[in-house]
Amino acid sequence: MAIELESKIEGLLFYKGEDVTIKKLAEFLAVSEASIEDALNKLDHSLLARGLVLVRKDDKVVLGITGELSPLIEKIRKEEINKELSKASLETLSIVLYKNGIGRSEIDYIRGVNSSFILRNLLVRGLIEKIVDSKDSRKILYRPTFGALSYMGITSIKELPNYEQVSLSLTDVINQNENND
Amino acid sequence: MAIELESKIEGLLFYKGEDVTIKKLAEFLAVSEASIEDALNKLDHSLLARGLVLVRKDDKVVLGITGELSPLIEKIRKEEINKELSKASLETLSIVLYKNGIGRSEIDYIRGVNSSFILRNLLVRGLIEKIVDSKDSRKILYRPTFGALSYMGITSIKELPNYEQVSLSLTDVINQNENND
Amino acid sequence: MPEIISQYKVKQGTFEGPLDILLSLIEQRKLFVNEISLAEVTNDYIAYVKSLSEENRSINDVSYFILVAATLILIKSKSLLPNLDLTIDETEKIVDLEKRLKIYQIIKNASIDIKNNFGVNIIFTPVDRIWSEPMFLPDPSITIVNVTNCINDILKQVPKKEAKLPEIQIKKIINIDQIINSLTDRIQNAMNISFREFSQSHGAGDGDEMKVHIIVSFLAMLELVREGLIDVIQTASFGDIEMNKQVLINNEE
Repeated sequence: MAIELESKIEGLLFYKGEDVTIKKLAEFLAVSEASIEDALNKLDHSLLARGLVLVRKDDKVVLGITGELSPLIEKIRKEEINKELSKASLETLSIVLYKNGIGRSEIDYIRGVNSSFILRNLLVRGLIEKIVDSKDSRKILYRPTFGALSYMGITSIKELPNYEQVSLSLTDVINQNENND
Repeated sequence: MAIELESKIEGLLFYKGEDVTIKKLAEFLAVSEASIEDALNKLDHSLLARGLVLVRKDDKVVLGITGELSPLIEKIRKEEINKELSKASLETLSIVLYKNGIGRSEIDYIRGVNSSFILRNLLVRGLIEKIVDSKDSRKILYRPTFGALSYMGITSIKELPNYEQVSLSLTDVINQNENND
Repeated sequence: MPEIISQYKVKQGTFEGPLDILLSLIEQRKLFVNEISLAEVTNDYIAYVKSLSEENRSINDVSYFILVAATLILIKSKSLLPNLDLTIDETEKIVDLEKRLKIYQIIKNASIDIKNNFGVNIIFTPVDRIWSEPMFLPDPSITIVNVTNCINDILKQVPKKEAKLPEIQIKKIINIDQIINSLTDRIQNAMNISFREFSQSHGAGDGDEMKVHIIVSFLAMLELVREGLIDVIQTASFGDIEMNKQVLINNEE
């Protein structure tokens, strides 16, 4: 009996221990990206109530240990975990989480202060990462990392508290002004 | 809903990635060894037709990848070996070379990004190694391997150009960070 | 109408920025974010900014607070002087501040949930896990030259301590108290003085400096209005604000 695609993905992600792009998975397993997507959904389902979870973000996936085991893992971990978030970090991280891809000037605009120091801090902590804006290659955007999702104990951005509602109201407010112009 | 014992074991073994004794598992999970044995049987069963397998040897267990995936894993491994060193890896290696015995958070601060995966990559490639901080046993420090030094044609880091001066500047940067906290 | 001493004291503790304090002042009053509530909190906001410049807070920070104060003063002036004509630019600034505050409010509320969940149930990935023994895999890029270039680039990019000099220069420009004193003197000497004339008489140089100057003068003027020292009269024909020594000084406090 040939092993199912989702089990192959599981083994592969288990081996890697870090995030892998869907594209790379398709390449390794010599199947289409659509088949990978399909198999990932199956894997996600088969991991329910198990010790492992599939975390997905943008075009990448990673296998992690379910958040319910967090206290146990923390106990056996050697390095200490920094759970502190200053007010400024919390504010900035929230903006990056709910906007998922936002430039520094927009962050400064929302916060009303310069955020470069805080952004660097969040980068160093591995909670956010820089990407190049697909619409403008000169522009740098910030988005949350897998680390940020991990700390929140969620497997996708959509699981953020009140994600839909917060995104909608943000869009509403932003558009509201444009209509006024 | 409480998570089942076998799922806890699965998560724990996934995190460790090395063999763990039944005794140690019982200790971590605060249950009897008999319960562990029982849960291992269940886990073994639930892993059927999956990408992972439970390997038992004497009084130890380890979570591994099913043998059917060996050709795939071999392929990935080969690719990893042939992969050239990224700019970020070289950057990180340079820091470890010039600041012999440096912690991850210090490297992160100097680079302005999180370096966890890069450090892992350098460890796997045998270019750096971990040591325990003599001042704080909870802290892990990184230093270059002899292999890395001899590959560069030197026998001691002191032979690196401007070693003293650069090392001092790096120390300055790190201290500055600590003062900011 | 004399201003009532505010019952809404700014809570102790640092605010992350002008929007943070502004929102907190509005929420203390259980108001919605709009022009009316903004006008209502203007005095408390300015009192807070004044206390900031007295503290040893980075002038860079304070300048952000002052920029928002300028817009607030526009809003407040509009509510005090209904026939005050605002330029398109000024109107846009008011709309914009309202919008920013609304966005900030959404984020602020969402961030409470983020805080409560952060680090509670962490999904760990086995970053520390390494399969098999390390295999020595060097790379041709590992050379003394490359490593040296790398470390030099890194040292260049490392964040430097903030330069102190420019801050001192800005400090001179935006000391609110100084301007209040000077304004008081001017009023005592002359019965009438136009705001525009006043703000120009400080002889600020380039455009940016000028802007900060006008803001601060405006702030100072508003402060004096609040303290009942002067009247603010809008003369429609000039579109400027005239300041007179108040005829009846009814309140010594």
